[in-house]
Amino acid sequence: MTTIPATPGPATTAPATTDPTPPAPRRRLADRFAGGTGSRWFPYVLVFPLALVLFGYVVQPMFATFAESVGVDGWENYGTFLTGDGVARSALVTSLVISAASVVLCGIVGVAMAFLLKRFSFPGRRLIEAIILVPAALPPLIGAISFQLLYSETGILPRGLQHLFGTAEPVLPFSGIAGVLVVHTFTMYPFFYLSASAALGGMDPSVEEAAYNLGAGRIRVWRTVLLPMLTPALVSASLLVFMTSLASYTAPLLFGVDQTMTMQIYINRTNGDLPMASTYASVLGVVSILFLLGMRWYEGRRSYRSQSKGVAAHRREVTNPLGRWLALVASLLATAVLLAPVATIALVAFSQDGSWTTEVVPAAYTTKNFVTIFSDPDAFEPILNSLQMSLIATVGCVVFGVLVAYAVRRLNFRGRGLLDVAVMLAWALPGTVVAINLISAFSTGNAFSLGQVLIGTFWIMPLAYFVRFLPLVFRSSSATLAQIDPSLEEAARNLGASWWRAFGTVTLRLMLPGVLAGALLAFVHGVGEFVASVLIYTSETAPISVEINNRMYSFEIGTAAAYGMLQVILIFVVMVVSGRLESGRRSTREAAQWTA
Amino acid sequence: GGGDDAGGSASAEKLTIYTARDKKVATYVVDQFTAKYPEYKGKVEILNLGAQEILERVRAEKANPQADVWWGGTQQGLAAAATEDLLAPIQPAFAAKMDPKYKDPEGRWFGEILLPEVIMYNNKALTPEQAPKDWDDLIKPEWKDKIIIRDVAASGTMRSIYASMIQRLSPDGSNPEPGYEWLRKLDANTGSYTANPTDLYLKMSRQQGVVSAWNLQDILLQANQANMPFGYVMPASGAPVLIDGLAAVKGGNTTGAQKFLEFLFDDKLRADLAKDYFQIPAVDIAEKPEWLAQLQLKPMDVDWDVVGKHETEWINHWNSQIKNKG
Amino acid sequence: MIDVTLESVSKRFARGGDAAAVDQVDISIAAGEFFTLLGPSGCGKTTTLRMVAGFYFPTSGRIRFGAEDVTHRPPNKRDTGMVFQNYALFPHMTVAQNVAYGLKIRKVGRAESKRRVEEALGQVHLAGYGHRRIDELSGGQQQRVALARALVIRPRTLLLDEPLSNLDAKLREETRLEIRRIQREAGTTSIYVTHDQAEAMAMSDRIAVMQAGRVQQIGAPQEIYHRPATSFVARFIGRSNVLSLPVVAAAEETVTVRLPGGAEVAAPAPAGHGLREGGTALVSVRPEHIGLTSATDPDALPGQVTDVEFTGMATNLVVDVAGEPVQVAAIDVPAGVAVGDQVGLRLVRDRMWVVRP
Amino acid sequence: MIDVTLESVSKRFARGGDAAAVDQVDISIAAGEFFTLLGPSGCGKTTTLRMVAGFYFPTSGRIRFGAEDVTHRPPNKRDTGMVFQNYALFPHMTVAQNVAYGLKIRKVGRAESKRRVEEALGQVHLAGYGHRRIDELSGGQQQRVALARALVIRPRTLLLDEPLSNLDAKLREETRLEIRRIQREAGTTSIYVTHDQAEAMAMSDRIAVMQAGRVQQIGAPQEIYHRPATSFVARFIGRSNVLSLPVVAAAEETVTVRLPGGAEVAAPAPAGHGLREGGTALVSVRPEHIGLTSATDPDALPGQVTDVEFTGMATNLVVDVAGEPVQVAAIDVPAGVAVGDQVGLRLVRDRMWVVRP
Ligand SMILES: Nc1ncnc2c1ncn2[C@@H]1O[C@H](COP(=O)(O)OP(=O)(O)OP(=O)(O)O)[C@@H](O)[C@H]1O
Ligand SMILES: Nc1ncnc2c1ncn2[C@@H]1O[C@H](COP(=O)(O)OP(=O)(O)OP(=O)(O)O)[C@@H](O)[C@H]1O
Ligand SMILES: [Mg+2]
Ligand SMILES: [Mg+2]
Repeated sequence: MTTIPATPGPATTAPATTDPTPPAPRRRLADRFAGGTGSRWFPYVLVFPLALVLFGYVVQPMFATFAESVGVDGWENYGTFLTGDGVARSALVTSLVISAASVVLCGIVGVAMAFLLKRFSFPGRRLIEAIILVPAALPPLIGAISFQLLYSETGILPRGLQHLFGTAEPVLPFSGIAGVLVVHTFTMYPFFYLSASAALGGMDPSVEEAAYNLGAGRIRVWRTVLLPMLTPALVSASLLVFMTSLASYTAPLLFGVDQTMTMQIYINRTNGDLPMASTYASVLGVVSILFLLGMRWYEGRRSYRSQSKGVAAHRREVTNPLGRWLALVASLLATAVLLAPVATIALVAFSQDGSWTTEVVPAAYTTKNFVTIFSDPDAFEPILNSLQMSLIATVGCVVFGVLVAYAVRRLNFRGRGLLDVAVMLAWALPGTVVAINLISAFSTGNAFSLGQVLIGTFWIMPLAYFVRFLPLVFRSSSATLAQIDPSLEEAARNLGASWWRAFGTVTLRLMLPGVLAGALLAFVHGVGEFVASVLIYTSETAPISVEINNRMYSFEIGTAAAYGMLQVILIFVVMVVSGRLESGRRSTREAAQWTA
Repeated sequence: GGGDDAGGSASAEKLTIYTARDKKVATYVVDQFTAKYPEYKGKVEILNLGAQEILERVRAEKANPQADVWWGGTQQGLAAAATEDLLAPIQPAFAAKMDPKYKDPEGRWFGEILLPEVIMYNNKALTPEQAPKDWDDLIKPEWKDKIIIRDVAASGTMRSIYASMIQRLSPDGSNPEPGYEWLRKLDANTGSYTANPTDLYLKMSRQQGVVSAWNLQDILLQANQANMPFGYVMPASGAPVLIDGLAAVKGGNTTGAQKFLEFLFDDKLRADLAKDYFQIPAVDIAEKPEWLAQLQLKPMDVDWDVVGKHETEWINHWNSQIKNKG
Repeated sequence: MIDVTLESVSKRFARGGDAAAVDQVDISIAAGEFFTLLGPSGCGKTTTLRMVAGFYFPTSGRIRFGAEDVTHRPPNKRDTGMVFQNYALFPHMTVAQNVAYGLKIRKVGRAESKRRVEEALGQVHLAGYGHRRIDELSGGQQQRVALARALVIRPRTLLLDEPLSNLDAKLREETRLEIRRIQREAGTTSIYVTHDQAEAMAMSDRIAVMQAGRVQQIGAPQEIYHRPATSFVARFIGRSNVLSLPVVAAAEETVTVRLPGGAEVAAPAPAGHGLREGGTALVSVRPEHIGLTSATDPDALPGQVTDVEFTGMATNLVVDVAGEPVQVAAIDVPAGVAVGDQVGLRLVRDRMWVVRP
Repeated sequence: MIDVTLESVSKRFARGGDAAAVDQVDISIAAGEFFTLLGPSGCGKTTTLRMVAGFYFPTSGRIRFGAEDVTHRPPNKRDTGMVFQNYALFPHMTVAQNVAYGLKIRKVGRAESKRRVEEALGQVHLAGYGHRRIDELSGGQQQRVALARALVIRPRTLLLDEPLSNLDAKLREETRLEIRRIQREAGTTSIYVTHDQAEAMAMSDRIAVMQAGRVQQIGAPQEIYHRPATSFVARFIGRSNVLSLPVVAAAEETVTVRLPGGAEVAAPAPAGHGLREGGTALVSVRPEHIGLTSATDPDALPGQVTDVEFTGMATNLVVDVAGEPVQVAAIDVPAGVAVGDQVGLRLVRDRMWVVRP
């Protein structure tokens, strides 16, 4: 037994320090990679394939787009964004205003819903949980139309109120930007709802108790503790909503707000002014990146993971019966509002063509539209196609999204921020741009496509969905990961688990709510995807959205609505199943504990 | 898909068609086609896309074209594609009897149908007598907020109508001001712009507005097949007539494409399409259906070259300076 | 004046098995009193504290602050400052923000707040750590932040759930004195949970000893130590040898028992002990009240050393007396006493005490 | 045989201020040794342990297991079982699943695994809690699960970061013995972090005392207690009075100093103490090596009692001797000694020890 001299003086400086770089024992290569997170190479091994994909299909085409925008007229196009009088600037401003307002509105609605459903237990809670994603599942065109049928000047609600109050004009019609915001709020609040509810479930409840104990009232606790603790989730949702709104096309189109970035891109393409369209697309990308960087900074200032010792239970108990009733009333209202667009679509699907003009509700009904679909042997194919392709894409998104989220949050390597930006860029760019990039990449075999020509094959579609919807899984996984104490993974490693095993059995398991939320979003969006699909689908891979669109353009609204109904039902089934999957048992119990 | 006919000859049988035609029309035509040429049975693939999407797609696929036939596109779109060297020149039999102004001189695209742009009105809300009679009636104060317009910038149809209105007042296109003034008044009367045709039909039928400008074929289709309460007026000063055309895509199965295009101009088929789908063919046909025979088409004299040169500028100006300003 | 009252409070958990986590607990705590809950791990201390703080509602029973029934009052209306056993720090705030949180809610001015936060951090020896993030602190430092956060608001009632468990002896002692000082100055009623019995003894006005959800004894430290009510308390507080001895004679406040060696001793006993001649008494003797003599001492219990443990101040021995292990704490052990040696034990008679089972 | 070696290991945190959290630490631990890290809160104990476990890489220096350099070896290849200071229990698993996790990874058969899990839970007194969810346990119970999880895999090296801090004295003692037994049986090298000095004294083969990231002294418990190297160690281990006294004469292993009363004493000193006549020696005397006599005793230091604290076994007094507070721990205090009384103190001369500053 040696006793090391206790004096840490210079005299006893160990000889080892004279050789600061001892000959590193040659480690086997396999060792290095097996080294997991410990290995310096590990992060690169993990993210390299993805970085390649992203670079090939998102970053590099983005640069190409940018190059195109400055190719002909130099920087002149960008000048129009700075000078006050052009459409460009007002389009940018309008887009920004709409996006910011959408973020705020969706945040309020989504977080409120999450709070209601995760913190209270009341009759019908499970049902609402199942229909909560339905608005996001509305097919874009039909969805927007159903909102018009509901809330516009000629909509059911304003006309109904008009009849009710006997006023001369329809009551409370939505139009213009207000209309766009209504649609955005309806269709995008699930981003907030899903991520906030995943985060609420993963939060350390004792932190909340501490705030109450220090005298904070409920609202104050929300403002100063819960919301800040939900920051990663809120940031994730804000990013998604902001970028979606920025790239939103149908809603501004339908409500006639044409001074938006996406409308201008479309118009300029129609004009044949490709450089200008590219300029808009580039500005869109830049704005998104700036927003992303801002959010990253904001989030990175603080830590959100529990520092508590041990595991605290969800223990707060609410006995206030008033709260229960309020929750019930609020939820009934929410159900009505949530289901209204679907009901409208159902109404359309079951109404006879031309039988619904100035009436509040249609005058004549028929099942003809459904008969048409079910009697056509090929009619089911789009549905199956969509299911299959989104499923494949979702699986890919989950595998990659989770790993990249892990890499960006937990590993230290060069280019972490770039990777984050690259992933999100795919979400910020209009779908058309992504699709066109993919076509150019895969219509001939090149390095990025590994020499494969994918255009005209089945695989281009799932690939496009994958690239487009990866950010959804990535973001929400990343948000839940921010809450998880890394020492749990360390404990698993310490008990002998390899990185993969520790990741699978502990980290991933704890991330699951967020991953599932992202996967659901990806799947739902995959089923509804249109803008990219329409450019790359083949007759065998026509998705449901293309089918709906074709029916819409040939003004078979009824049939289109019937398809829309089927799509909604499909999503509904998926929601119910996944609700069961996501240990519905647990969430119910948690909520139940709150109301004990 | 048509992915492996890149070489052109290897699988000459396969035929991929990008069409902006209604799915029913496309299916009907292709069924007739394969009935006549059984060797194509199961070899024809149709993709339904918007005209703009076809252009985008053909452009993006330039390196490895997937399509053989481009069926349904505006004159402008086809011309642009021709300039970008995306289309294959062909010399089909019907080219000879076609009016030169309906086709590309080099045979890279051909007009298929004519789309007269007329005044549409809701015939439940207005009697034929009450409906406006000419373009200039539209800017009268009595129609304030009663007009609905399919949003212009994104619609080929509407762009052409609006550009014609300007060119009408300035034949050489040098002074668009009177046209702008006219459109400003129209804008003042316009209650709302709609996002797409469906939206237009819905709003018209629900009487959010009662008058619009739209193409004749769709008005007739909606009225006759979808029970929509629509009627039309042939403007006294004439209707701008658009050409909707087709082409063979360069690098595709040109032989098959030519065969298909030839078939499209089959006299019997044209007559059927005219009867059932209210199409006005770009070539003369023997058997005209009743509506076509009765149609007193009065084409407006539009110089499409002038329009083509200025359209972007004019529409951009309208979009940024006139729209929604009244 | 009674400040906090628990009236036969019970708490059962849905999935806590058959037993109640807290079972019919009756406690009254005087205003300004420093009251300690002591008991083995899992006996219900935290649960009790959490009911006082308002995070659990009792399954039955009531809780009063003064005369007011607060059983169902929300936690933020109770003005209690709690140090959570698991700290429950706000991870998204810096150390200073954590400590300032309660002050902000109490609308204390900026300057005043800053001053008090700095003072509180100084009290827990964390001056200069104000700007740190919580995850950049060591475990003990985190615990001290939790303590500072509760102390700084000067609440009406302090609830301290093992607030010093992760501190070293030195710091623990200092902090303990600091807590006591602050508590005395403000006259704050305090309920303290600790596992350190010396700490409990040193700090508390009164102690409640709990076991399996039930209160075994409530009393001043000396009383609990010297006159434990039950053998559990005797064994749990400090260490004690509880010997089962035949009763030779029983008086009002003494019970005479026969020791294994044959000698008879009159051990003090609580009034109403209910023992009779011929019965068996449980007699508690503390290890430090047993002297070590030679094996040949006729007055001593003879035994054999089975374990020797050096603890710094004293040496702990386990001596086997007629098959029963007896613990002895000797300050100055004759050098060379080792496992296997024969020794004699002398019990300090008036420090013996008869306990209930 | 040396099993774990830290060779001038340092660790700096990016945002940890100027000072290194661990600073040039050199430690060698023999195979099967029970080695304890002792030191004030925030001195770098956890950081050291985490480097051994492989969660931090040292900023400089190397770590060896036996002859192998493991400085950068991934944690799962180190076969260490760690009890985390914050437990780090898997919240999604039951108690039994938590404990079984390491066994599953080691591919231990189902039956065997079940047996061992039950055994381990028994060892930490949690038999029957296997099916519980972690959040349904009390703080101390969670800590015991963390302990069981590390013990059950019988690792090559045990790293215990305050594994008993939330347990009551009784249970702590039992568990401590249990750990020692398991550790001895398997010959597991163990590194133990504790704040409880009595525990450290009782359990450890050797102790390293750390302060502010540096090792102050490494040695056997008795050595550290009786012959502390520095005044920090003297004061930190147990309690000690470190008196600054003028040196009257200095020999190889004794230093004669003058007490405040005027008496001169020869205090034992470490070799190479480097003190000269006329200098000032720091002399450490433990409170329990000071006897309490009457104020009139001519051999005693006269002083005034300023504090009396009852701790169960002993009574702690603070006596003011010529302006300096001297701590005294007396086992049997003459009844009635109270604050303000004049008393005399007698130092046990051969228990004095000269220390470095
Ligand atoms: N992530 C970090 N960033 C910056 N400083 C840190 C970080 N982790 C620990 N420190 C600092 O390093 C020092 C040593 O921390 P360590 O956790 O090793 O202390 P410890 O000896 O285990 O203390 P305790 O007994 O309180 O647990 C402390 O001063 C702490 O504030
Ligand atoms: N949410 C819960 N569900 C079920 N049982 C629980 C729950 N919380 C605590 N218990 C049980 O109730 C008992 C009392 O728990 P409590 O936390 O009050 O113990 P404690 O005295 O604070 O223990 P410790 O000293 O270990 O912290 C324990 O046996 C514990 O297992
Ligand atoms: Mg507890
Ligand atoms: Mg520590």
